[in-house]
Amino acid sequence: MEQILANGLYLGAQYALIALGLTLIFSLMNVLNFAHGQMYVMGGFVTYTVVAQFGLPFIVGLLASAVVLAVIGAVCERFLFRTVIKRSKREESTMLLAAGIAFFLDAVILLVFGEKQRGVPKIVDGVFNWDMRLIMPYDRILIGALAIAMVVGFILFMQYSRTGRAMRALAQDRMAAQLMGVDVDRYSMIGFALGAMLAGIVGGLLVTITGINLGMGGPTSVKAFLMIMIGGAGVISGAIAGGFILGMMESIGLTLLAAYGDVTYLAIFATLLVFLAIRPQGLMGKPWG
Amino acid sequence: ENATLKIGFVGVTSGPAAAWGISNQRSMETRAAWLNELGGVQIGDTTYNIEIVAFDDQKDPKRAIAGMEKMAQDGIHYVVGPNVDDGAAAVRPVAEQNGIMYFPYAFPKELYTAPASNAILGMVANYQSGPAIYKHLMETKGVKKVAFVAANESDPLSQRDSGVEAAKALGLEVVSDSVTYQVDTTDFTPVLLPVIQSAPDLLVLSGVSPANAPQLIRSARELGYTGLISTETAQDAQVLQEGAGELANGFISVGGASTPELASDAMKEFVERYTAMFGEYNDESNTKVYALEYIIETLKANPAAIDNVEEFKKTMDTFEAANPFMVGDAKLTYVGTSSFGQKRQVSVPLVVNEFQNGAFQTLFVAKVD
Amino acid sequence: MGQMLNFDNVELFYDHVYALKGVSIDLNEGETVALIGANGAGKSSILRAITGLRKIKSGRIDFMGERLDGTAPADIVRKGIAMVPEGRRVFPFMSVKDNLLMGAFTRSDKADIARTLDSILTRFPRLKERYNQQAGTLSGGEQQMMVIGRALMAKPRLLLLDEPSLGIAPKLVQDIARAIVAISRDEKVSVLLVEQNSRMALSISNRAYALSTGSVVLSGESKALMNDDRIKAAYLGGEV
Amino acid sequence: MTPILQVKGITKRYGGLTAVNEVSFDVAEGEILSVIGPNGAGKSTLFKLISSFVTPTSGEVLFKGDRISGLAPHQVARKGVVRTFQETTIFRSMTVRENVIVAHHLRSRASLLGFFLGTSLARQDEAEFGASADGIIDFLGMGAIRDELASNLPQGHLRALGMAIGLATNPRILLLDEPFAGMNHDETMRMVGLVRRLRDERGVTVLLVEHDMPAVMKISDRIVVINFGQKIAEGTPAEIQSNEKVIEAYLGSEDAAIGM
Amino acid sequence: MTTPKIPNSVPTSFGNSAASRPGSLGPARLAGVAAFLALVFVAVPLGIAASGRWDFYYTLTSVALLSIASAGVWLTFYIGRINIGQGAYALAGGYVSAVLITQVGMSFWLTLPLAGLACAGLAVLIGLPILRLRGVYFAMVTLVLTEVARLSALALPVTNGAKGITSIPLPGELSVLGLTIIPDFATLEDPKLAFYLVAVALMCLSYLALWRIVNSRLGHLCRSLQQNEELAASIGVNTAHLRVLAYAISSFFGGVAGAMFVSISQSIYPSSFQVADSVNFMLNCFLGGLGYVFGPMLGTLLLYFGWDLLFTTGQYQMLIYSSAMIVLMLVLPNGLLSLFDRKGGGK
Ligand SMILES: Nc1ncnc2c1ncn2[C@@H]1O[C@H](COP(=O)(O)OP(=O)(O)OP(=O)(O)O)[C@@H](O)[C@H]1O
Ligand SMILES: Nc1ncnc2c1ncn2[C@@H]1O[C@H](COP(=O)(O)OP(=O)(O)OP(=O)(O)O)[C@@H](O)[C@H]1O
Ligand SMILES: [Mg+2]
Ligand SMILES: [Mg+2]
Repeated sequence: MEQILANGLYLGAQYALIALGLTLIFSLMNVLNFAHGQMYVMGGFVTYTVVAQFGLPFIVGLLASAVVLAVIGAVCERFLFRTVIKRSKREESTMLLAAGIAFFLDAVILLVFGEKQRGVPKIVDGVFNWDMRLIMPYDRILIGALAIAMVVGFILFMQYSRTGRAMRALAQDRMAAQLMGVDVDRYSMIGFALGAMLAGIVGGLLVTITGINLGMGGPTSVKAFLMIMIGGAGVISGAIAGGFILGMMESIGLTLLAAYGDVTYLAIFATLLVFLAIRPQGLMGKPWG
Repeated sequence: ENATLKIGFVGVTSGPAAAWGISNQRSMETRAAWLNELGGVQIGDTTYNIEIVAFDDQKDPKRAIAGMEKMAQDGIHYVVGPNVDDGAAAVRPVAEQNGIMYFPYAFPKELYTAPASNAILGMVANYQSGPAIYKHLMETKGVKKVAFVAANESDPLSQRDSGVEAAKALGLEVVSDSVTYQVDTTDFTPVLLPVIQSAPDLLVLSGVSPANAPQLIRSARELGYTGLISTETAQDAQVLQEGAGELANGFISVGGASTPELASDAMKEFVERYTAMFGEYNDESNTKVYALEYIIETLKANPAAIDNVEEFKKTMDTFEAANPFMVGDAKLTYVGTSSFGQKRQVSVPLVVNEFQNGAFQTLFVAKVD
Repeated sequence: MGQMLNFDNVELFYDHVYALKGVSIDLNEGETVALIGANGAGKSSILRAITGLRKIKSGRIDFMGERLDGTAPADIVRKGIAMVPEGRRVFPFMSVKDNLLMGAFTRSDKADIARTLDSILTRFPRLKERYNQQAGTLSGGEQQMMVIGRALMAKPRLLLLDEPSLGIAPKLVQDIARAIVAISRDEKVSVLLVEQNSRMALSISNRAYALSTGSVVLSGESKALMNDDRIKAAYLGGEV
Repeated sequence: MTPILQVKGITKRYGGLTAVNEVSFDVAEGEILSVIGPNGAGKSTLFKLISSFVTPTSGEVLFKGDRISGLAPHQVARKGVVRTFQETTIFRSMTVRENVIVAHHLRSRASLLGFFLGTSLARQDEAEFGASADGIIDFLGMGAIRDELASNLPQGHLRALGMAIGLATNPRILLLDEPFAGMNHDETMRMVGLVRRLRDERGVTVLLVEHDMPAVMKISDRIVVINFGQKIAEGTPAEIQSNEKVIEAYLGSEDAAIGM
Repeated sequence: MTTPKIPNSVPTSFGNSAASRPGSLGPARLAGVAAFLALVFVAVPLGIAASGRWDFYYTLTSVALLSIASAGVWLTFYIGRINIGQGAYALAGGYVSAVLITQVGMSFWLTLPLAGLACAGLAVLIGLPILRLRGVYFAMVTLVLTEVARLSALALPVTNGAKGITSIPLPGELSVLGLTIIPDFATLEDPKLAFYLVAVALMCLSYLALWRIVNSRLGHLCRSLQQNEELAASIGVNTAHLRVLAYAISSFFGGVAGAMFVSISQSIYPSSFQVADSVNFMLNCFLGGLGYVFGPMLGTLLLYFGWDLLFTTGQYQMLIYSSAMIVLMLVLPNGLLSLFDRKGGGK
């Protein structure tokens, strides 16, 4: 039992961080960022390069991931999404663009970082073992704690900083935010960069545990979509809740349903469909039109 | 000027599964460049330069068919690939209609058993390596109970099923065989917990991808598992080292078809040339270099096969040539009679490795018939 | 009393809709000017043109002797123009406090902001009571108070109000009208007021313009307009 | 004569808020009845209840004696109770004529499959709809903008189009939510005339919500006044204008507005 | 009596050719249709025979089949829903056909419509709850649906799990009253041409159906739904019913395309249609243009051929392909066919 909860919490923390970036971008620009998973992979590879290739400390790698992804996010917003949003008749056109960017990043990652699985050495060794009731390696505890710290940091930033407030205002009412003197273009760009950065940071954090490879992008995006559907798209608390709920469901499902074979994810999906049929806007979301 | 002999490759070289096809394509290109540098290959009275025509099927069976059509269009009769079960099955009609021999890296027996006759398995299948490994471990390590985990995808699942079958046939007790995971799992602890609790002596990671292997090993060890861990697929030593470090020590896997003890000078040169061309070597290419070699050598043995695969098939039964990549007097021959009832498999040595401190050491070498 | 805003022969389009057909209005320092007219007459469009939310096609807009059109909305706020938009547009998932602080987005002096915040909370005690409540759950009247407060947080020299009485019960309309008068008097803010409730608008403004389908049809002292028969017929709904 | 529409003690609560509270009134066939009241009083909600876009918390609406509360909106529309929207709701990327033609849906005799196959009945239907749409468009004086894209229309025409859509469904009762908003005095008076003709020539019963008092007073046979969800008065225009409660809650006394 | 004329400023049909009336077959349109039919049924086979590029048969067959599935996706766009789940129905259709052929021994030609119908039925069941969702929610749910289909194919006994169904026989003879309409494919020298002809015939039928839907009352109602569901309800449209109907038709197309593919590859695996396919179906629609019936056909042609043409660029294939897609999006965010708008629309 303790083990299930701990696993769920650890998974939930990293999921929440992934979902946060996605939901931030969605709330600011109404863009469903298909390339989110690829950005995560990119972050992993940057940290890998800095840590394993250049031999620099892990924290430097993490910072590098953050910076590189923030720049990529900013560029995507400034030169791609902004133009397409202005020119297209239907909002959904951004989906094609996002998918194109996902393919593009996949290609770039393949060319730059290669097709192989990469990993960096463990940052801390040892395993926490409480009487066989709860087993958790220390590096996972550390990463989980870091992820939770970042989620908290992000919430505080959005809640109390000027920039955070501006972005929340932007998400709630673009026009009113403009009237408050918020430069909407600039803050959209910052928001997009921030969202991409979060994806990159998760990639950098997890490369120490799961390693990274080209194939992780797509499935990560799908999982992130799941989370924001559970919690409600475009709502920060929803993303966090969605992340932790999915983490718990996975942890519980894998333990309880192990005997039945391959059904955990089917069960999760089925639950989700039923849940959305009852509550189309997710846990905390607003109905979307 | 030499004539050109085109050899095809249809497989996945982009997207998530790029690793599988890329090692294929690169080992073919390395070998072709090398042969051309030596003045080409003489088949019959003609000397040919080898040209590799590669098609990226994006791991999509529908695209794989298009790739095979493209090969047919180019007048190509010998194709390496595809890399996965569904692609290999999907191209079968095209290959048969257009007279193409193809060398899939996929295990379904129907591909190689009559009435199918155009596919040649390019490596050792898990249902061949599995029993060999289990038997070895039963004899040397006293293994009695075995557990299987596999990713929830076609290839690994069918490999698990045949592994379970083989283990039962050997009289092993299978204590867990229903646990699966999504390939994108980031934490294997919940996945492995019930498996470890079933207390096996041997944990088999069926069809595990290089990406998942280190994590699975790590999780199992961190959960306190002390038994043996093995897989029937090839792995990358560096990936294991980066991903699991010393926790991966003792991990048993099927190696590329060449270990230091077996590798000839030609294999060493191949590795050098590959590294020079593409920056980084991939151990799997030890196996994947063979397909091209088999094609060329068989054509040399029967030049009439150059545009007639029926001739090729005839030659296969009796074909034998020197194996340049192995020391000693190893031979290139076609095998597979016991698995498929006909010779539809290249003979590469089955090398079983054990991971120790960042490198593979040969545990034993066997042959498939 | 110097001229503050000059809106000169402005034309404005929405795709194919010709919304402003050469409108000229002006406003002096300290003055309250009302814009009245039917729905779709172009009143909001004038405000959108001033705040830069919508580009004008031709004509020019000057504020304090500087050209305004072509400036980005954020910079226009910095110049001292704040707007209460049509339909209030609160940030529904933010607290009253954060909504008000958003109003001071262009200002950086923390102490000064705190002073302004204090004075606004003193002026609208209801907001103090609801300080940490989500703005979306406020009643319409409270929301209207809040967005006026939010606009004042920018310490504007010119306050643009778009239909502050919309959705407000008649009693609250009076409160708001009183607040507008008090603000323009106490804070030395000029006010450009767009109103459907022409009676209220005319009673609290110095001058007024009446618009119809994108053109100014009448203008003058509010008191005089109040007794103008045409205005009575078209906007005051005759004798009720 | 039984009333064509009966609203019986209808109540709608949203969470803690009672938007409409125990409202009852009858509407006679061929009557023009206005509902007035301050913003947020519950008028639009009342219309939504009658057209069954929302289900009442309690109470019911009867149309020709049959209960229609609880039916799906399209079923109520099918019976002849049709609502236009307060917001200018139209199909934005269709032309005026397409808007009106599509709104003839209820009158189709051919099935969707029939339309797909283009049976003669379907073609007959289409032809009729076209003709009828042209009739409605001319009736409302929109002939000149027949082929204009709806999203390009000015405010006033949007209202008219909304009404045309309502008319196309061949309603027995038409619910108009603020049909005169966005119109100048002249336009309003023309529209008033139209609504009258609608009743006189087509026998349609009209319920309307409107803030334009001169128009309301001119057009209505009867007026119902709502405040904070409750009915506070009901009567002829003359009665309502002199009702103290109404003046206090809605119309306002003149010097109160000016007295500052 | 005049049939209603829908003015050409509303892009509902290919090219918006000024004189045409979408509801009926005017001479200009008739000529266009004839030219198109001649192109796909005569010119293409002749061209291929002349050039010897036999591989184009499969490429074009794929384009035809994928464009059928895309047409379904387009129809869900038409009711205002973003559908990234067509892969699920293609897979389901493929399995229905494969199972019926291999386990029941049914003729392929019978399984083809059955696969479509089964998918339509499935779509009704799934659509009833999920069609209440809108916007990105619906999009994300359908994306998940593709994954559900794959996992189900792995888990269900009838699909033979991970091993897939292989060695499916080629389509047999189709005869009506003893008259052979389509010969047994196994007896053909090379079934490529036969598959091509069947696929384009299906494509033509599908697009004819789609075009009829869009230009009949059903299409008008779908558009009304797309633009304003509340208003549609108030004019008496049974919106829930219509949504499910459109979704079922859409899935029917998906199922038919999937079944047809199975007969070509003679095998099916849980991974035969995956998320990537679903995304591609959606992209085909976007790329061609959501406002045009023939958009998905053009989009499929371009995306599919684009990839094939870039096959010589080796390791840069993906990079060039995705860059081209991004550039296209920047230049023509409303789809390729919006080019015609500027020329023909004349506003
Ligand atoms: N975003 C827009 N797109 C197209 N037309 C618009 C848009 N906004 C306003 N219009 C049109 O421009 C004209 C003037 O609109 P404006 O909002 O300025 O009127 P208004 O006088 O403020 O009316 P109201 O009293 O309804 O607020 C109207 O015909 C309106 O329909
Ligand atoms: N879906 C809803 N959920 C919660 N509250 C609602 C909902 N719809 C309406 N209300 C509330 O019910 C009350 C009545 O609203 P309604 O729209 O009926 O007013 P109205 O009389 O039409 O006003 P107006 O003159 O402004 O159109 C308002 O307080 C409104 O906020
Ligand atoms: Mg306005
Ligand atoms: Mg209302």
